[in-house]
Amino acid sequence: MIGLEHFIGVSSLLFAIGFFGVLLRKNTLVIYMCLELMLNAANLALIAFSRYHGGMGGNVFVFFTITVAAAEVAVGLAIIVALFRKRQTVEVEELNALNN
Amino acid sequence: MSTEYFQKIAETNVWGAIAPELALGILALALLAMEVILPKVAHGLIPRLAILGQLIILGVMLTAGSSGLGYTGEAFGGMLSFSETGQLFRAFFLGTSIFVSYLGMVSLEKKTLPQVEYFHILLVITGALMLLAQANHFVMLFVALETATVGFYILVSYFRDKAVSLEAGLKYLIMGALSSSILLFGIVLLYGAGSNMALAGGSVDPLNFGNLQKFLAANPSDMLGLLGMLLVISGIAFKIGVFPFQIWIPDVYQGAPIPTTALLAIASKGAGFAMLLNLTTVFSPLSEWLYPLLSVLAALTILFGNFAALTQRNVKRLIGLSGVSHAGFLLIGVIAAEKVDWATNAILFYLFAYLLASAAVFSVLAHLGKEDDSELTLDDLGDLAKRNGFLGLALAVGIGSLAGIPPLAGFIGKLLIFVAAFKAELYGLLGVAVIGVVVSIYYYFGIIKAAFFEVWRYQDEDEETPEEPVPGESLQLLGKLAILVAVVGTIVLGFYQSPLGSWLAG
Amino acid sequence: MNDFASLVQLSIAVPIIAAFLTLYVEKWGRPAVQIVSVTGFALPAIFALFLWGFYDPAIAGDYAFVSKMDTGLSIIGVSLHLGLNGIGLPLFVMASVVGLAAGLFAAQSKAENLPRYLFCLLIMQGGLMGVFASIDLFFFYFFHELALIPTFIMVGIWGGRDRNYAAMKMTIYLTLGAMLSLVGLIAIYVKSGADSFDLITLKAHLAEAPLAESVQNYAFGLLLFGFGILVSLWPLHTWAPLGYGAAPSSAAMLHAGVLKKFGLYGLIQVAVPLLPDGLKQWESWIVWLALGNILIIGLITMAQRDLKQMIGYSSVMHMGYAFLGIAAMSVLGVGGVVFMMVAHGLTVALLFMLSTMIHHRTQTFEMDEMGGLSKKAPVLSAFFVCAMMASIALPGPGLANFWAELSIFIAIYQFKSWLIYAAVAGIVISAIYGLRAIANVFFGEESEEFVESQKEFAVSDMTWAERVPALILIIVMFFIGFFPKTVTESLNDSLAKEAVYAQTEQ
Amino acid sequence: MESQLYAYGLLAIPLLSAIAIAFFFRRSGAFASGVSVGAAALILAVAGHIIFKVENFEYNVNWIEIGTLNVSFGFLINDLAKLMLFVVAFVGFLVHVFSLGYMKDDPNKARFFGGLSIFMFSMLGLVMASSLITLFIFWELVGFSSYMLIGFYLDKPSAAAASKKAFIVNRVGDFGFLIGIIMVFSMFGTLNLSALSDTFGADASLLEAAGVTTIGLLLFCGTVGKSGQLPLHVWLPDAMEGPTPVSALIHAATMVAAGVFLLCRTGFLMTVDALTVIAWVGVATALFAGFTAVAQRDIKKILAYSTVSQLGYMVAAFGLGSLAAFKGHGDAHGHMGQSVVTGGVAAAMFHLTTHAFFKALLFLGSGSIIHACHHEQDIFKMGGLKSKMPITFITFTIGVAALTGFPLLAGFFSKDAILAVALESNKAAFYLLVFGAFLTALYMTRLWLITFLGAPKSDNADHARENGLTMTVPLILLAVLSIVGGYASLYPEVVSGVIGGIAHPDSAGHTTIWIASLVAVFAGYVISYFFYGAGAKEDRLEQTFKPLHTILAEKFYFDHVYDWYVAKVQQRVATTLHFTEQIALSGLIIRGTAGFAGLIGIGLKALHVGSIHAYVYWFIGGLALFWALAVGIF
Amino acid sequence: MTDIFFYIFSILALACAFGVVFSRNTVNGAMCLIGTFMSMAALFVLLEAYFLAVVQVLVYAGAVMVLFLFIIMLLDVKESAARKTSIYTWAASLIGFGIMVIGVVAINSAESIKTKTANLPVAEGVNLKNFGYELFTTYLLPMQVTGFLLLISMVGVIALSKKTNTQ
Repeated sequence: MIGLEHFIGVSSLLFAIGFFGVLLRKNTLVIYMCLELMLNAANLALIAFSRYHGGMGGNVFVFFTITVAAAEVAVGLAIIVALFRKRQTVEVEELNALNN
Repeated sequence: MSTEYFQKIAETNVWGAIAPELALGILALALLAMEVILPKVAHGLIPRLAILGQLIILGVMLTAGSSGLGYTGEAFGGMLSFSETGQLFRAFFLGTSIFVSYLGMVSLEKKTLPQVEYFHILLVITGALMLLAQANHFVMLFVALETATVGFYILVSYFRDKAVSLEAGLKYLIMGALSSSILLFGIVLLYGAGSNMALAGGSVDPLNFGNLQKFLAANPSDMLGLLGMLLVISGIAFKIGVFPFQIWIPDVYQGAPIPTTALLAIASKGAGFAMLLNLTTVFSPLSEWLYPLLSVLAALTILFGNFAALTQRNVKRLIGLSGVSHAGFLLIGVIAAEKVDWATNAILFYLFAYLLASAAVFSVLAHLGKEDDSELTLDDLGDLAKRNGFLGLALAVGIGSLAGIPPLAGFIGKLLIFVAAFKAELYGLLGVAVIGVVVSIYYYFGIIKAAFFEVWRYQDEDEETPEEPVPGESLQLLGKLAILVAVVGTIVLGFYQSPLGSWLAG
Repeated sequence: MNDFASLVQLSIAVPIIAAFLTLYVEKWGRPAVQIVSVTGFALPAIFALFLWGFYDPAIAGDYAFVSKMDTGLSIIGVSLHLGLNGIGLPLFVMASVVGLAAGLFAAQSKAENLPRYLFCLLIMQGGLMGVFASIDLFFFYFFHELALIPTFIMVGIWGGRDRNYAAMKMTIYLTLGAMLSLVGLIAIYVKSGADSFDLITLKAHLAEAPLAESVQNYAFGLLLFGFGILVSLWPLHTWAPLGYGAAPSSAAMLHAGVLKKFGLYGLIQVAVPLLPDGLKQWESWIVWLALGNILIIGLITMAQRDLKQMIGYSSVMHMGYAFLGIAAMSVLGVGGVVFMMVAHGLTVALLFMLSTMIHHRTQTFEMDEMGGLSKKAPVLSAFFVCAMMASIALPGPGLANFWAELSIFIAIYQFKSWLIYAAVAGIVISAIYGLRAIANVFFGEESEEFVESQKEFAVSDMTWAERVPALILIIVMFFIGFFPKTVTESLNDSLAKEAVYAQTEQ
Repeated sequence: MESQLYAYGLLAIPLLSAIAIAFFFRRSGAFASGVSVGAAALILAVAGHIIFKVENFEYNVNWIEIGTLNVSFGFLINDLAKLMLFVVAFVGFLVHVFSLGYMKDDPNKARFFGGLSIFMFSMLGLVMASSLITLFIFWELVGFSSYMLIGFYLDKPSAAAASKKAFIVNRVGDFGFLIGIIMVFSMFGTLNLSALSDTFGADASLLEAAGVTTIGLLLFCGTVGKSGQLPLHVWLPDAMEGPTPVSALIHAATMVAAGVFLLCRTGFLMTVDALTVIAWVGVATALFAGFTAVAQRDIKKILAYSTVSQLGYMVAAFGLGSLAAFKGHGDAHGHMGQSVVTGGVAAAMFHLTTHAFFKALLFLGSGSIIHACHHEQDIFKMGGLKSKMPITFITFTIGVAALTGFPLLAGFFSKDAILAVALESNKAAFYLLVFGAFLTALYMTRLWLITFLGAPKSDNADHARENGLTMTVPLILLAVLSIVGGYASLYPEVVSGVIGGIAHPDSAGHTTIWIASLVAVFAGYVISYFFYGAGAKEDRLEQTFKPLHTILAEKFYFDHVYDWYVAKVQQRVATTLHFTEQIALSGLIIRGTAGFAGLIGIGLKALHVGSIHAYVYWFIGGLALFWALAVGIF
Repeated sequence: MTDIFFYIFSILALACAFGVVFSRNTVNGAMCLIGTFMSMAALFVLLEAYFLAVVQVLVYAGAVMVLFLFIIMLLDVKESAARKTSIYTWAASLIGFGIMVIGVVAINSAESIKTKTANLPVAEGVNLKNFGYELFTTYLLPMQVTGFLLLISMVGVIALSKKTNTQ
């Protein structure tokens, strides 16, 4: 029988994989995708909790997180594009003009 | 779930209580509208209108009543909870916003960038932060926080003609999104724990602070709750700039436009503490873990911020790192608040002092900043006192207050925190704080030194340096007024706190 | 008896108001600035002398001229509580007199940007007057810092050689000292449970329920080392000679003469009466460190080649006696210390002033490069000899210093008899360096350097503008030397009221 | 009129004079000298009134009160004080008058006379002081005025050095003196002289109390410093850098004798042990200085060492005499009570008085010579002054005779008084002192022979002429006193309380003393005459006994030892400490700490590498840290 | 049945997630992410959150990822072959991942996850009407704020991208 812990396990693994991607990848766009993955992982857990524990709260929260994520993506991509226009790169390692 | 239930909840939507936020939203929209309506020549008026509007809101809010505009307790289906502290935070954010608006006006005038959008977003952020401070529910908290954060992303990268601004924006974006995910996951875990009806204290709406606290009180050793708390705290730590989530601060502060830097430094930090103060109540059943954690963080934060700033020459990075140490001091206050009731007031006083001092400092930086203010170093402050005494004085007062030197407001802030810490018997932290203060003197003094002490060096060398155009001379009346408010406020609050007495007197 | 309380307030307020006026009247030219600033210095002196005349220990009770005002920090039991007792009054008067002399000297100096220089000095003066008139510990500390900050700025801007390093070192050192003592004061406040920073309340409260011994120990330790740094207790003194060497003379006068006494005053008025057991614990520390001051610093003073640094070291050395006197914990010893604070304040201020006058004539502080000045400036040499003799407690000009040292010596002998040999050896050491300085600077043949510099400008004797401030100091010095009862009567009275001092008096 | 008003007046006169000179007559030397000399005359008059017309009295007024310390300012006028007052006022006045001539052409005349006035003020205060502390204050003040006057010739480095030395060496003595005072106060709770003497008088066993000997010796330290006893005598010969009238007044007649005066005033608390030490220090000083004087060339140096030697006599007299008094009472603590006067005090004070006369005479005479010889001080460059300066010659000769103890002159009697007490208390001391008398005769005759007889040995000496009346009249007056000053019965009744106390040994002793002293003195004359010859050009001792002469001329290397100590020990310690402080404390510890903090700062700063990845690692690290803290790993 | 679907979609989601992390081509990565989102939508369905599943597909897979692909194409980012991920990055990332996995284990071993009510509660997320009621009563304020959030992100994107007249 698939229970709550399975869903939570998948969700938290997705979160971990997303974090892993953020750590590993150098392409800003991919990093950003991984961040989206992490947000989404939270959604899965929310829905799972909501389902197994009852109540609407989790579901409604997911609605908000999706909206927030969408807005964030829009803004983030706009920044990345603007930066690409200036620097012609999206590689993390080349974006370190600000240091020390 | 009957309609009556929802009806009852709908009745708790007391819009009057959030009139300031509403007014800010309307003002924000009005600014956009005005850009369309007003002729191009009059666009310069818009920032001034924004400031004026906010001043009016602030004025009305302050006169309308000391606590929640007459409302207390929960509202909006438990989303908000009005309290005196929240009211003060509202005033704090609004005040910050006014100063940032002024700074934005100064900085944007030098630019050929869209202007109105900046103020629009700023106002929305402020509104969101004001709600955040009164949030009583994690959904509200998350949404308000994200609204503000997304706004910050934009404002940080606002100077898109400069690569550093965009780079800072990107860094902030990624770090911010990461921390948001962590925060969100933490909330989810709390939700997961608290919604479990099988456990004592479980409820259908565990994201409500009250409910969550009850749940945690019933299950203080619940791993999920503990993990959730840790993740939530780390998300907030990012906002405040607490070790080890402070690492992004110098880069972002350096790259961001000065008004945004100010906003980040003041409002973002304030928001973090507003949240933290609320959440420490929520997490009080877990204080066994929470307070040791916060204590370690506070100590590390103070030490890191101060030591890292020691050899920093870039002014904005320096201010950023000093801000980190201030976060540490404030954190001591938060920890002390566990045992000392009025420590919350101390934190607020500290924040207000910090606001005024930062306002003074950033105003000066905004006036000094040329095309590329991200490279503003201490050397650029050289002979400031000679070039423009007024700005020099403002810088000195601001820095002095940040350094916690009497008779400036910053000192009273530190004193209150210290007394609170002593009352709460946080001796170790107090020791660290003393070290921090002493170390900090070095770099704060370095700024003063750069701005004042080398003034006459130039005369000694008999160089025929052509007088540089004095940036400060273009100070307008508004500018002078703004700086004067910050300076006078800082000084007066240093020895005469009676204006704030009603809440500082406990 | 509280009729003249407003005079106490005015003595603090007038210099501060004058400070701002000085900046304001800058545009009316140098004379206006001079008049305003000198008035700012003279009025407190007049008030102080007036209060001195009207002080009657018989009527005064604990404190005379008491006034109390709430400034809004009642949350931590702070109020602006002013008043004078027999301990504070002589220092209050001394501060005003030294201030007047320093002010007169500064007002006619050639300091660049004179109005700002005077501004700093006047603020300092205001703080100084406040220090000795504060009954509230918070304001006691506050006024000290108020006076301290301008010192750093003056050293940094108007200082001499090494001013940057000196200012920095001084700032960090003194901040550390101030922080430690602040924590100590907070400890008293918190642990006493009196919920007040008010000294009178604290005393009454602690008389009923003294602090636990462990608390006394660490609180006294904090205060001892905090104040110790401020008073340049060996080996925490290294800021002092360097700082005084670099400081502009008026700042050095006020700092070495008056402000430095804050720490001793704090020990006498606060630390020892409130924490008598703490003193007993730290007694041997005080004794050994003070011996370090007297003997080690005394010998080091002999090795100095720089006149101003030598005076700085000598002033460090004399602080050793003060610590010993306090350790003796008797009316005699402590009374001697207070008397010495007054006398030493006048003397060292005079010495710093005269050394600057010497510098104006020789363009150097190196004693090796001086010599034979007495021929060109006999009056100056007379003043200097007089001041130096006072400094080494030769009866006569230094009768006041002599009284002070005598009573301290007797107290020391009664306290620990073997100490007397070390202590009195100090007067031989001080005679050696004092006379060597006189001989090097004034006697013998004119040095090559001096002859060289005379080619550039004519060396003149002291002008009247220089004589007046010097005379003020000397006259007061003689007065209290010849009529010591004017000081000691009220002093005895107040000290006798302190149980700790009176008890040990046999 | 109240008695104390005269005393106040006595203090006020010179003080006002000094103030007037300092403030109004700095540039007009003539007025200044007039004021000062007028003041001196007035002092003489008032002092005379006090001595002759005012009963002994004590007057005290509370001066300062701190805690238990209660000091009163006041006057204690008794016979002892009156005698001293007389010496000071009289010699002071004569020196003032003499200075009128001597300092006539000095541009800094005003400063000189101002200094003299301050000195008179301080000295009178010292004499009249009623408590140890007021005595100490004036004691220091006379030291100060002496300091100022020694260093009168500002541009002479040697004068500056000498004045410094005088002051510092005196301070070393005062070190003990002050501690002594403090101990007195701590033990007896008062510093008032008469109260103390009453205490001792009431309870003789006090002399056996622990610490009293220490107190006595500590107080004696003051005397050692001020009266130039071994080993702190080094400043006195150097002090001759000052103008000669100063040497006469301060460094011969009055101030240096203050040490002896102090002993006499505090004699009641001297224990046997203390007195023994005092006596032997005195004897040693007398002999040592006598030897040293034999090899000096500078006329003033010779007189200075002679002064040291005579002061040694006085101190020895006090010590021996008081010891004799103990002996006479048969027990160790027979107190001397309020009368204060013992054979020792009497002999010491008697010699002090006569010495003041003839030594002032000799100094003024030497001043007269120096003035005439255009500030030539080397006796081997003088010679033949007998005919050129007859008055000086005659008076000087009287002075020499009196000093050496030529029969029936002042010195003869006072020295006999000393020898008498010595004989009574210690034979060895007696013979040593007799030998000292021989030395005195030897070197004084040498001085006299070389200076006055023979032919002029330099141009300066050749052009010497007798000085004016202002200089010769004081010489004559002092010469008269040097002749008659020895007759104790001539002294007015008021001071006979002191002088009258001189010991009158039995006839056997008397004979011994007479024979011994006469033999010694005349041996001195004769040997000196035959050894040096009249008007010798060279020092024969130097030619014949070179090593001995070197040791004597180098003053037994005291100065060398002190110089070595100052330069090689004291200064090096100071410098080493200074450098240790600079390097270890300021450098290593403080800068080290700062540097360490800076290093941490640089390290932390370097952490901001600017890469997003690196920052993300911080996050994961932070989460791990949180986790670790939460599960209690830390 | 549900179990099988759960395993299929969860494995698919995880695999695609790894695909995002490891794919060298950004477009492939984006496609993988779409796959993850779609699988998650399926898991939503298994959890009876139909509305959210639809939203997930529409907003995430539809709008957000299309936006991503758009930008990827627009920027035409070439994967720089020279820039190989260093061994240190790998190591550090794996350590990081390891730490996260420990967290995952900790979460799943938490007591409160295992404690359950006897019966599975009714799935309320099914009821769209309740959803609407909740959003516009209890969550009305966050809803409004979200509106502003979207507004400022729109305004922000414009501000970051629009051509200014003077440029």
